[in-house]
Amino acid sequence: METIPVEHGLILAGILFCLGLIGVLTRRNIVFVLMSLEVMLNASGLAFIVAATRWGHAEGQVMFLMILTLAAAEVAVGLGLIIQMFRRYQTVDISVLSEMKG
Amino acid sequence: MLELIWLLPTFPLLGFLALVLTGGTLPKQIAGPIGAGSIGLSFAVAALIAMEFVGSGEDYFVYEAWTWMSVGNFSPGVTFYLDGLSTVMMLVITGVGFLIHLYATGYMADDPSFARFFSYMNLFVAAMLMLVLGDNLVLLYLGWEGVGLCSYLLIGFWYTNPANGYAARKAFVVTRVGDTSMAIGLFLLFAQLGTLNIQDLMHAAEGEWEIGSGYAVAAALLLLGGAVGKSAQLPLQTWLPDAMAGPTPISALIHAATMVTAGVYLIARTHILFELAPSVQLLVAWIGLATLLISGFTAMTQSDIKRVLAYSTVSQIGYMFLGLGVGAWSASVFHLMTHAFFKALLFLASGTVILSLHHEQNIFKMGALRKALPVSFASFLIGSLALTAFPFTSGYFSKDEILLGALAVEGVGTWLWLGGVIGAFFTGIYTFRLFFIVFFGESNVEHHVDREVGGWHMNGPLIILMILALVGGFIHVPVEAVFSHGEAHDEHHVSGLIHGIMIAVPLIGIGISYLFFMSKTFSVEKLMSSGLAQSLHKFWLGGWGFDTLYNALIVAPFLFLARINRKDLVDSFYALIVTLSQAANGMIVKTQTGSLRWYALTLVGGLVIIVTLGVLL
Amino acid sequence: MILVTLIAILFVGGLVAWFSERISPTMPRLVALIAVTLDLLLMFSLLGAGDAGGWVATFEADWIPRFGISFYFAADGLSVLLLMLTAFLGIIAIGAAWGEITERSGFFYFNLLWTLAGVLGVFTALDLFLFFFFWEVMLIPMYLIIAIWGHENKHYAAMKFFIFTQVTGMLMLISILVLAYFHYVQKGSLSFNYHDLLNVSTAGSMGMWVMLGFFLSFATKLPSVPFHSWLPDAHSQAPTAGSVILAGILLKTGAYGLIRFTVPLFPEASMAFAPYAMALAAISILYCAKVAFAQTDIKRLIAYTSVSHMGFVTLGIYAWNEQALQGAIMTMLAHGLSAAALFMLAGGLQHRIHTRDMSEMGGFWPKVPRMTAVAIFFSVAALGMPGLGNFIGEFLALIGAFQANITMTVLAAFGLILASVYSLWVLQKVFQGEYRNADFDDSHLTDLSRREMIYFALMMVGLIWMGMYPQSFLNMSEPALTQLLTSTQGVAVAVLQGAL
Amino acid sequence: MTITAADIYLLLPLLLVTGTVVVAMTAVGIKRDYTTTAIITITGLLVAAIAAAVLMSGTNQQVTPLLIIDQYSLFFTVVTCASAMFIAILSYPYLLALDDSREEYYLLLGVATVGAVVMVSSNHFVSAILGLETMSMSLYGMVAYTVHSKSAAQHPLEASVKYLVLSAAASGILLFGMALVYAQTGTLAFSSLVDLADSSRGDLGNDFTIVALLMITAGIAFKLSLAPFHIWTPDVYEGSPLPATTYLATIGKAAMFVILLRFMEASEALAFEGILTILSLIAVASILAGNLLALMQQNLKRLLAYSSIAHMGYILIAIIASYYVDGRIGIEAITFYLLAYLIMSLGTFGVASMVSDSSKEYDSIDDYKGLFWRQPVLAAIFTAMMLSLAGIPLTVGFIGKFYLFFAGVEGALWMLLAAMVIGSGIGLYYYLRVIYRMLEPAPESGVFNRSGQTASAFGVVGILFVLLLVLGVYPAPVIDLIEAISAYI
Repeated sequence: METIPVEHGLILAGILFCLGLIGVLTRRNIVFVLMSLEVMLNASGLAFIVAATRWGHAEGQVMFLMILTLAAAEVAVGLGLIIQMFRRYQTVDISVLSEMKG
Repeated sequence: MLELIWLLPTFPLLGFLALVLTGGTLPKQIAGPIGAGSIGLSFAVAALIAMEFVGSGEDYFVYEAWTWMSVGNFSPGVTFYLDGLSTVMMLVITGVGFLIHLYATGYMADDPSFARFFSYMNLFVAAMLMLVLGDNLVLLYLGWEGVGLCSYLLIGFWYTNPANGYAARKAFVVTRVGDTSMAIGLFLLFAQLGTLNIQDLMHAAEGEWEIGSGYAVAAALLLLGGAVGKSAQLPLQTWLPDAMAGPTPISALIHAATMVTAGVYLIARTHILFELAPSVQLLVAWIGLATLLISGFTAMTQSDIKRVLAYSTVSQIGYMFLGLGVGAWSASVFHLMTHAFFKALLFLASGTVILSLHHEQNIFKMGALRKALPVSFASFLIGSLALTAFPFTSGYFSKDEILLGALAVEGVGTWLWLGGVIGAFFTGIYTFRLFFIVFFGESNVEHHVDREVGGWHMNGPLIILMILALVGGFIHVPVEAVFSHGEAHDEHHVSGLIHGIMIAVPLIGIGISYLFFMSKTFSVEKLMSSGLAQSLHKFWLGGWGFDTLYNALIVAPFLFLARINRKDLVDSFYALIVTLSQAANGMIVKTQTGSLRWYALTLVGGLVIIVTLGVLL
Repeated sequence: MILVTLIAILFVGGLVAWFSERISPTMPRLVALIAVTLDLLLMFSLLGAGDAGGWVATFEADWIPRFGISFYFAADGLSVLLLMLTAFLGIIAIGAAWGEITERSGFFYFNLLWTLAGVLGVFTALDLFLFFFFWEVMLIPMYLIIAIWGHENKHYAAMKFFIFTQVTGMLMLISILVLAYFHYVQKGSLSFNYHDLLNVSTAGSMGMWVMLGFFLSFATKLPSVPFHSWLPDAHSQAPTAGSVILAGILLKTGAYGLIRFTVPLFPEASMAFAPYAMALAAISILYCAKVAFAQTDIKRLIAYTSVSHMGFVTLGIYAWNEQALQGAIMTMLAHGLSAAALFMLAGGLQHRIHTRDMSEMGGFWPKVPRMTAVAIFFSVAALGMPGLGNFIGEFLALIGAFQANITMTVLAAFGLILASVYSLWVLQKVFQGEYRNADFDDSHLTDLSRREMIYFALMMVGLIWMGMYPQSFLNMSEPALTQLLTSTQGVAVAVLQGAL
Repeated sequence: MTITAADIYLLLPLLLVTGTVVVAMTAVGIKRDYTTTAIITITGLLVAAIAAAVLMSGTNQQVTPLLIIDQYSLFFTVVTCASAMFIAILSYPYLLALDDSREEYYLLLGVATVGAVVMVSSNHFVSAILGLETMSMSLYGMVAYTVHSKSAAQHPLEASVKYLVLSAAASGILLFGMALVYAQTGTLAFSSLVDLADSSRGDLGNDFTIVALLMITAGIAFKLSLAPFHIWTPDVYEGSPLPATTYLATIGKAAMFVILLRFMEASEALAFEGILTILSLIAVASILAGNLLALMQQNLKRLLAYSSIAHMGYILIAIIASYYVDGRIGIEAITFYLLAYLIMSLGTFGVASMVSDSSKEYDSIDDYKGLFWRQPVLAAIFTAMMLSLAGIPLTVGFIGKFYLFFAGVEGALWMLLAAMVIGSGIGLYYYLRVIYRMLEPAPESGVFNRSGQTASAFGVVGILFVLLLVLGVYPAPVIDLIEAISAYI
């Protein structure tokens, strides 16, 4: 049967990835920033799966699972920090975190 | 005996060391004898050596103390070379030198830095002897610079007055200009002929260069540069009148009798080289002529007794150069000697005058001093006669020979001779102008003269010099061997008319100055009334504006450059680098805004940039 | 071995001096004096004919075999002369610091000795890596001397000194590496050994660039216009002892580098470059003499005159014939003494009246007759009075240079005139004229002490010796120079024939 | 595939570090005691280091597809564990005063080291990411460690959030790049990307490869804080507690560089014109940006952050050179310089943390005014470290710079060398500024907190100082060792 060309999958992943990036750039709310990071990571996960299907390997999926755990861990640490941040500044706007410069 | 020649510079040197190492603290009773005695000793030695040498009939005698330095084929030694010329020079230096030292012990008696004075004087004599005895140009250069240094130290002897310091520096720097040209000459000679030993050099030059060859001309010109510097000839004559700032014995010793004649000695020493470059030799003559005329005019306008004598010195050395230029070598050397006698006499006498009048130097504040200052009067009379070449005084014979030598030159000879004669005419005028104004007429003395300073050690030298100035003309100068093949001409017939003119002209000069300054038949005021005369007078008084010229052309620009670049331009370039990097820092630090979103943006931006670049490349 | 000992003595002596401060604050200077004197005495054992190449002492041991780097020390007459100058001026410098340095004297003498050790290393290292190693090592303590014991503007001066020498030093390092790589390419093995590298062919444009790397570094240290501007600041800010070391010795390392490395290693490039180098020399002589004349800070003035005098050294080196080179070396030695003495005088004045501004001075002669006499002597020496060392050096340099390049020599000769201008100007400003009780407190304006007189007397004797019987020095450097000249003869001839 | 006993034996160092963490964790579980935890961690790291050193005799073996245990990786295992141990020792007094639970810090440090060990012995994307993220995760924690403390002087929160977000984004980019490479090559192990035309499926084109490689480069460049991805460095350095900064600046960088080196060598990425150019540009940019940023910086930690940017740029030159030269000189240069950089950074931060503690950090240059006269030994060490960073002889930094120059010369990379010279020239200025501060007369007030100056801390900086000098004066043995191990890359 007709398979989807690998390029398409990668392009899709690429678009997702860019969405994530844009999210990181544009969002002030740190929660959304974290979510955008998730998007980015999962986009690369998708890319791995697409690549894996190209070669008919399993490594890609392995990698994807790893990325999931990785993302989870990141969010865990991130949320911890967000709580601290909210405690201290009563806000989740990242622009308050700009005391160090120069 | 002859190999004791090394003693000559040694005695003064020891004297110098003795006086310096004691920190100039020696009392006069000791410093005086040391200072004058050391010169006396070397005069004694010089006399003995001279007798033996002349007696021996040898052409020359060489004594090598040690090899100074030996680098490849360049190995000048500390070697003394004795021949007729250096014999004359060493006798003049030690003899006249001794008299002047003796005189100075009296003249400087009241000066607090008595010992310092004599240490310089001794060092000077030592250096001067090195100059005339050195057998190679490097050793000669050593003496050459040494006398320059002492001249500097002595002109600036009374250092508290900045003017003296200025005069001293001027003297040193101006002569240094000449010295440098001479040094370059040395380099050229060595590069071309591979030695700096004077005799070898002359032979090599004769052997390798034909007459008028470019190298000969260049070398001769460069040496001439040194000579005009030291001997205060055009265009470097400006320093000598200012040099009168030093104590009068200095003017007598350094700036009349010895150092200033070093240029004459140099040219006479290297006369073969100059004969190989006839054009340069003729230039020497013209320089001498121009100098003697210009300074003659200037001398007529001066009012400072020592400046008058200074300009007359310049003009007399002009005669010597004229003589050298026309190849009357021995005549020049002869005049060098006689001039040493009578000019030393004049200076010392003026010293007495000045001291007696409590350091008054303006001749218009003198007058009618012949009674008050008999010794000075006598000295001045004899000295002035000799200076104006009054028949059968020493100056007469020497100047006569020079003028005859000039006349003997084909072509321009007559003109040179005529110039010389005119010079003699002015010599008569300015010399006796000085004489009459100082010793006759009514007295303009401000603080009255109690007694003439003197004592045997001041008057003794004066008397001896008077005798020499009178009969010095009969001394025979043993330099035939030196100039044997170089002598321009043998004594050929000269018409009596010529002789008559040469005798008459100075007398006319004297007569004119008598009418102006003695009998007041003519009045200077009337002469001065015309604007032209005044401007001329100003022009001559200022030494023909050479100082002004040099200030405008050289000194001022140098000072200007120095001033504008005190901060050192080059450094500002490095300062610029610093400023730039600080500016760059200031700009780039702005990127560290501290805002997370901006940081993220740079991250993404960077990615985009490198990816696009990478794909495009 | 002796060479290593010489250096080791200073390194160890430095440490001892540092810790001896705990015993008593006057201890360090004693230790330093002993160490340097010991070195000087040991050096007399180096006075000898030496082997065919003129090498009197060598020591070699592996260091970093991976790169063919070894501890290779050797000294020929040239080195020995400079070693002795170093030790001698080291003693003089200690003398200069004797009464002046009271704060943290232990650390001061530590730095002083380590600087000297570095210099000894520079003069004896024949492995280029080792040479560079010492070249840099001598800078740090010098930096510290200026930065800690300097005057009002010390930070700026020390920084400038360090950065100038460091940056150009890095360029030299790169050049050294390229040279070693040449050896690798041509001979199949890496080596930093001087004698090996002499056999490397460095003709061609690459050779020119590499040579420039060396030249730049040495010209900065020398210093030569336009890389000189660190010197006036360093000198005016450094303590007297620092200035003595700087002017007397450190500048000479640059000249030594040119003689020992730049020209022999890159004969073709150097011969091609010689006219420009000589032009730079002439410019240095004239330009810095002019700038010196304009200075009011006496130490700055002397600093600029140093640049001017070192110009004669460059001139002599690039003329590259026996007279010129001997002249360059004599100038190095003589200038070492005269400049050191002048800086000691300036330092002494500053120590007494706490100013370096000449416009505040004047008429000191009657107050300090001995100092005046000394000042006259050394100024006169500096302006090249025959009979003193400087004259021999400059005259030989010029007479040699004249055979190589007439124009530049004539230009340089004008430096003799300017030298007299500024030297006499200093005498006038400081000692002559009317003494006016100026803005500064002159209660400490006392004449030279006996101790000071001894140092100056030593230097005077040295200069007169060099001036009246230079043969004893010329003979020492002679074999080394013949060696160098023969090694580059082929090229020189080729150049004369216009082949290059 | 199975794991044999031999493999276990080879993995001993890694297992030891992991074991240390587990033991420490249990110990904390049983009874909270700061000192015990510290001692356990330190000894564990020491043992691991020794074990790795012992193993370092000619072993070169792929253990599972993920890890390569050869002398090179073992060498860096030793270095990593030793450095981690030093940091642990230095951290002890620093955290002593912390008004919060302190034991977990050592767990984080241990885990981070596990990650680092994995990184240095990885030649496979999975292990690379695994190690990298393990380290990063723990580092987030370490950076933010003092966040609860009322007295913490820094901005640990801001620092950690910035680090977390940006680092995660970078990891994303890195991962995506890896995915693309995987799509191209079909294997997750580091493997050549050159001449894929003949591979079974045909390749997706050069540009595809280049984009992939550049994304990986970008990701790694961020972790190494190379321009233009350097911008986070100063803030994170300044905000974190000193021990965390130290870890970040030393092990964090070194381990990452090993991965970069192995990847570049295996993938032959430099064969692509574009990559080569980009890397050169990055190197130059980092050198200039780093040094210029540091020029006027008054805060010591920020200054060191900037200087680290420059130093990473220097090392990058060697990577580029390794493409041009036929020998291994480039790799040797990188290895030696990394070692040198670890020594001097550890020393510098070590001294800094010895005069600081969690409540007050002396991170302004002015705080060091007169240190030389107050505490000569400490100041002498600090000076030596600064000079070494500036690359002055007698110090290891000089030999390192010599190595880099040599690699550059052999590769004839004149432009890059010029940049390095200029950079070092600027660098001198700010290093000397720090030294000069210490030389100035000591002010009356402001005596340092000496709680950090324990004997053990002095021991650590002392050892580093000795290493600095010994490797600076007689580096031959280490050079030979490095020459030997570099053969394994």
